[in-house]
Amino acid sequence: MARLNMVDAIDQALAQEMQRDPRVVVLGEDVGRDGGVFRVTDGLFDRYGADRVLDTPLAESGIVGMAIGMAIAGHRPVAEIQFSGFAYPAYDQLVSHASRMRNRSRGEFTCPLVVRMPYGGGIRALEHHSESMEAIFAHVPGLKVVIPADPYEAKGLLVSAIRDPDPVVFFEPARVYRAVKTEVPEEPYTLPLGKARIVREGRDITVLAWGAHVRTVKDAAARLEAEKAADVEVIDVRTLAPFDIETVVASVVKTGRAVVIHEAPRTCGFGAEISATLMERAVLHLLAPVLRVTGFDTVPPLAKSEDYYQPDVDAVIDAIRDSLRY
Amino acid sequence: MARLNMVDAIDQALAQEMQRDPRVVVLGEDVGRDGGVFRVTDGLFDRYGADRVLDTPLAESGIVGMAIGMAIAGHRPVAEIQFSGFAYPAYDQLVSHASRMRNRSRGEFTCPLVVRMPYGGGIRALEHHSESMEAIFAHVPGLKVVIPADPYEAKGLLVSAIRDPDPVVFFEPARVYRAVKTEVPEEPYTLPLGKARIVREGRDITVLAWGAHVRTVKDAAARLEAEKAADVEVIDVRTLAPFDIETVVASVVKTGRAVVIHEAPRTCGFGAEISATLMERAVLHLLAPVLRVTGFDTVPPLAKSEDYYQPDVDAVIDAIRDSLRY
Amino acid sequence: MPVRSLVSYSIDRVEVLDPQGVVDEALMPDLDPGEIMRLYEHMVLTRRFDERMFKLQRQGRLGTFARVAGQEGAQVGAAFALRPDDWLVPAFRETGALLWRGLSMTQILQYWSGDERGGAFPKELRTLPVAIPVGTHMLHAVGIAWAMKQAGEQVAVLTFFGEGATSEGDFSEAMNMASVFNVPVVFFCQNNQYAISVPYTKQTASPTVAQKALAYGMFGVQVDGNDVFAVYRVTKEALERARTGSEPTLIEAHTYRVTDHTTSDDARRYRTDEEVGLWRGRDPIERLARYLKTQGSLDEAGEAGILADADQKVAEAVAAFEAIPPPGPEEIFKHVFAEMPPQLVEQQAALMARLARRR
Amino acid sequence: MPVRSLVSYSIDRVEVLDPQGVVDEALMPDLDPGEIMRLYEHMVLTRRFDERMFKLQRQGRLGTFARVAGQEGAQVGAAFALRPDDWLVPAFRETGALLWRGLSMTQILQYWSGDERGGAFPKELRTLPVAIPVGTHMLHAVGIAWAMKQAGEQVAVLTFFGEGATSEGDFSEAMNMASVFNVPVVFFCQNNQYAISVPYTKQTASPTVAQKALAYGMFGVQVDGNDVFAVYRVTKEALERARTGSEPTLIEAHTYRVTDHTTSDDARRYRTDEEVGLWRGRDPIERLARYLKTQGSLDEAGEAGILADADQKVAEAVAAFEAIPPPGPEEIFKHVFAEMPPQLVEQQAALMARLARRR
Ligand SMILES: Cc1ncc(C[n+]2csc(CCOP(=O)(O)OP(=O)(O)O)c2C)c(N)n1
Ligand SMILES: Cc1ncc(C[n+]2csc(CCOP(=O)(O)OP(=O)(O)O)c2C)c(N)n1
Ligand SMILES: [Mg+2]
Ligand SMILES: [Mg+2]
Repeated sequence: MARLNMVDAIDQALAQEMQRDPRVVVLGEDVGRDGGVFRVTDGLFDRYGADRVLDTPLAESGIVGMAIGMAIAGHRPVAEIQFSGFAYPAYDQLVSHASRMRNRSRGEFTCPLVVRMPYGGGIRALEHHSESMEAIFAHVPGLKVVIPADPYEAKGLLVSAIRDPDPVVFFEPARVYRAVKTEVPEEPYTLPLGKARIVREGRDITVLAWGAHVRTVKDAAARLEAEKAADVEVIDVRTLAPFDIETVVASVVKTGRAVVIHEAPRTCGFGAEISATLMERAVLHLLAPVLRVTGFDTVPPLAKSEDYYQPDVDAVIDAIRDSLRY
Repeated sequence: MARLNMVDAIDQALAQEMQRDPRVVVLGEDVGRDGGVFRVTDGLFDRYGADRVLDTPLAESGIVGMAIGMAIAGHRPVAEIQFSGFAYPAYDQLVSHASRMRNRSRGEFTCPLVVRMPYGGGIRALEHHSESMEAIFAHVPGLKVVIPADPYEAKGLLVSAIRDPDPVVFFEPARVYRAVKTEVPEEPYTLPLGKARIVREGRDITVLAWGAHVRTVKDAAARLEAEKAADVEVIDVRTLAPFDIETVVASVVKTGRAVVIHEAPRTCGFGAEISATLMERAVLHLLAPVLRVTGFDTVPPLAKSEDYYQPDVDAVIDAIRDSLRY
Repeated sequence: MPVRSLVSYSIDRVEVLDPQGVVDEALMPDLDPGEIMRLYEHMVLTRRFDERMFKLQRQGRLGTFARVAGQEGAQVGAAFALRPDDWLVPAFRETGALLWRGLSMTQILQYWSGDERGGAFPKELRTLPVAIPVGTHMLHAVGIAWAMKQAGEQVAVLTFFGEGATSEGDFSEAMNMASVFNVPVVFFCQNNQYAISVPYTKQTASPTVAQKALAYGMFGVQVDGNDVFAVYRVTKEALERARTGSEPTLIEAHTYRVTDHTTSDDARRYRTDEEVGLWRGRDPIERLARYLKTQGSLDEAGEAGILADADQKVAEAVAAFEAIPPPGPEEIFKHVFAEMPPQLVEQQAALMARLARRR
Repeated sequence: MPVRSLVSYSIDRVEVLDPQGVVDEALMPDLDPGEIMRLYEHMVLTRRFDERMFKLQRQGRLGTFARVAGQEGAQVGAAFALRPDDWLVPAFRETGALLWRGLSMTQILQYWSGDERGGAFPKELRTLPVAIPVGTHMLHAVGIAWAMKQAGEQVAVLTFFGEGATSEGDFSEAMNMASVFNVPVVFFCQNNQYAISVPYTKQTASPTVAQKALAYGMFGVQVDGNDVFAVYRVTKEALERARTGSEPTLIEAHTYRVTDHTTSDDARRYRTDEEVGLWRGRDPIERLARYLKTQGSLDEAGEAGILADADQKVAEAVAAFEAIPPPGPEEIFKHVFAEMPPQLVEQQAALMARLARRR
């Protein structure tokens, strides 16, 4: 099996889905001849041509709005937003139309659409290039929100997202893009949407993350294991919407403790939803309060201050220790 | 003291602030000659003219973007978005610029801007006219989010919002607009942003709400009092951002129980943030898990199904009883 | 030459049927007398249905809705040029066009009464549901048009919107993408002079809506929107160019909303009776009637018969509408996703339990 | 007349300085030799600074940034027409204009190195900080222009953006609002033929950017963007119309980005060396040098002196930049609000404690 990075795994998933299903089309800024600013769509234009890989004008609302029309008419558009910080102009189309076309028309018209976007910090980028605003999409009824943590996950989840009959917002952790390789089967495969993944079983505490921070948590768990300080259960939440309550609650019922990590601002981040859910469904099993390790309620800083902002292994370990000591 | 409804209280606040401060200008769709579709800006155009009350073209991003420029140049714009369901096109300007102009320029340029919008259901309106998406604004660093519950609150909070040096999103519960009158002092007054309000003191349980649902909770509390079933402490959260953790935690430490009500979709609503905060800061004082009574994770329904969707007094009482029985 | 002209344009206005009911034969579209009569009947039906809806709303039997009155020439004339396999992407004021596409009056009433089930526009009609957020839906038309071209179907997409919608960024993005991708879409602007209270001159400083096409290298034309023949002609040509050459067009139908914006509005706050009266005098239905009468195709008895027939159809639809039982609580949950996630299953069960407890 | 023309327009292109360095005397703007020399020196400084920044970036001493090379004529020519009390609302590629407005090279370096403190553009300069989200900032220019008009200040606002930005809805909303409210703003589009990899013809089907003004009843004009005299002339006139008549203008400066889009881009993936070579031959600095030489105002020694002087200034700025200590952790929290809410106080304290623990 080939070892691929996330960029190549996603590229492969796109190519294979385009091959399998002529309805799949890719569109976005610079996705064609240039292969995308991160090269995620590299080679697709040469292989499938301008009718299947559309370099669009610079207009995010337009990209998503047009993709909605394509989806209504039977296509399976996969739109790229160049960075998640530029998705806000498309928010209206996603909330007011993509998420509701099925409901509004009682299933007569549907919107099987994927909107892919790199997100998150750790890449020393310019302002607006490090956003992690997954919560504002998870709050929207009718949207699915999927965030892969590694190349294997990315391919399987993207294939599922493309085949899903409903709109999916697919966040790709930019910091993972080329940083990690995993085994990725050549044949297309799917991973279920709406199911969390237990990355590492453990007895003492459940630590939840998604995207780039699954790695942060794995590193923290490894360190605590090496120090024989704690046996950490690591969960990759994977789909924020629909959120896999069952798996998460079962884990916390077992361990009695939970920490959630995200780099999004703390207030109203998805960590709050997880904590509230555990409050409702597992409070009697908790040996310590559910803790959150998050970005601050500040603008994501520029490159030189970024390390202050991002949750890191030390911060995660601090929180785990706080929980264990409780 | 005059008894005013919320529409008139807001109108009065606007008129008085325009009188007091020539930098205050009002802009939006139909806010001028027509006085706004809810008549909130009635009379302002006649009194202050087209230079202070601007009927704008139909463009929400444009309204907020232009208001940002006005604010940078020293004005105090109060922009109206006709319904909060039409605020999404302006979300980018709010997130990418209004909330960050101060931070980006290190305080050289600031954005003292108010964006007012009616929100919420209960008015038997068309699709997109019943949205309650306050959480997507509360999640944005650099924005304040204020929601008055009654006419007195509306006037005082709006005056504070207009005088605030930073951008404020001001949600007005459409269902309260003409439904309730309170005493409203003629003279301008301010109410603090960032402070919750204890509407009714109680010993047994803390119930939190904002906007129209403060009334729902008050009614529930009154019924439980009449039945001698519970002594409910009612808190009007009032400012979701910054959220008044201190008041809320103190109340729950006292009562040991909490229920949060909102009509926004459940997942990632502001109720989750409150629950998570109590988890972190008051878990040892809790006699029962914090419960949420919320809208469903569905599209806000059209008029005929609306009553199924909205949290009502019975639903609040059910939750309070669940908590007390716990 | 140091100052030289790069490009030049001019914008035309097309009129066929004059206020007296006389047509310009050279421009008269190719319509047989039966078709013209159907046009007339449909415009009358639209007007009568609109009036009846207004009464129902005032009686509290219908929710807020946007009236068509005064715009039947623009709206019906344009829809009439569609073929069944073309697509229609409406805004929220297109009752006349929706009816023409085959949607039942009963369903239209059901929708505006606040019953979700009314939104189930049968997909075979290739007519999207009502779009309330102004200006947003033209992009969907562009996407559908792209898909049709891709599929090699020789069909076009017609999308309706008001002049207010042209101020929204999405309008510009849709126009731009339509012309960049060269897709078969016709942008049909009903310029009814007002966006709620905001008059045309405060909406845009452009003398015409039609010339907004020039920003996108698109063809734009203005038409007298109360002249159903001109509207039909111009739309038919545009649809044909779309179907065969995949060329988009912007049509501005110059017309007027003679009633309030919606049933929640009071237009007397912002415009004069005089202005409204002027436009009532340009009524598109009366203008067509005048033509039919001079042609000898319509007399008073015929006119009355058509009216009575329309009222009869409307009455039947209202009766059928009022017989519809209210939506059950499960409607809210049914179509959020193709498959209900556990959260929704649970939330629906909780609602059912709560309702059961109260019974 | 049933088909009649309502309006007609044509779009001009202005050129003053031809590629051989010869000017059209009739159109030559009123600039004295000293001013022309300053223009030249500033264009050279901009070029040298840009080249040095590129090297710093390649050495890892600076973050991603967008280069100016090839666009000095457009950018410096336009900025030169501003008065100190006019406003400038830039996008992200306006290093030359920012320098001209009085921002220090040191601060510009600090900003692009990823240090928040670099964003503190002194408010007296009436120059907004860099706007990264494409197309969004022109609305701010409109709001500022409205405020200036309101205050009775006879000043104008100049806003820069690329041709790619014209596809964003916000561009259209800004243009529309500027003309509806008739505010003193000049929209200056540097049409450098590419938005990252997307060429002009895939960005819009409009033959010129300038004609996009017609959609808003605005005046639009194209200018040879590599001809600094033409740019200066056209911009100066537009600013003057704005200051005195509050009339907005759209200017398209037809130019070319001779380098990669940013330091993260590789333009060879999407365009030919031939094309780039063609445009390198149209270099705006060389063209101005040719003029100065035929005028006898510049010789090789003078040229070398100006270069050396620029390099000296750049070297000093780089040294000063490199002496700046890194930002402390408190910078993140300082300017979120005028007053820090308790949450932020707590979060800052938590970070400080965490950092202290690790030391
Ligand atoms: C995005 C958005 N903003 C505001 C509204 C409220 N609104 C509904 S119709 C309307 C005016 C529309 O004017 P126009 O486009 O000219 O269409 P008309 O109503 O005249 O047919 C407004 C402001 C809305 N529905 N959507
Ligand atoms: C809203 C938004 N979408 C995408 C981007 C990524 N991006 C940065 S610059 C650019 C191209 C801009 O092209 P143009 O407007 O022509 O300006 P130029 O770079 O040529 O100066 C893109 C797509 C962005 N910064 N903002
Ligand atoms: Mg209109
Ligand atoms: Mg460009």
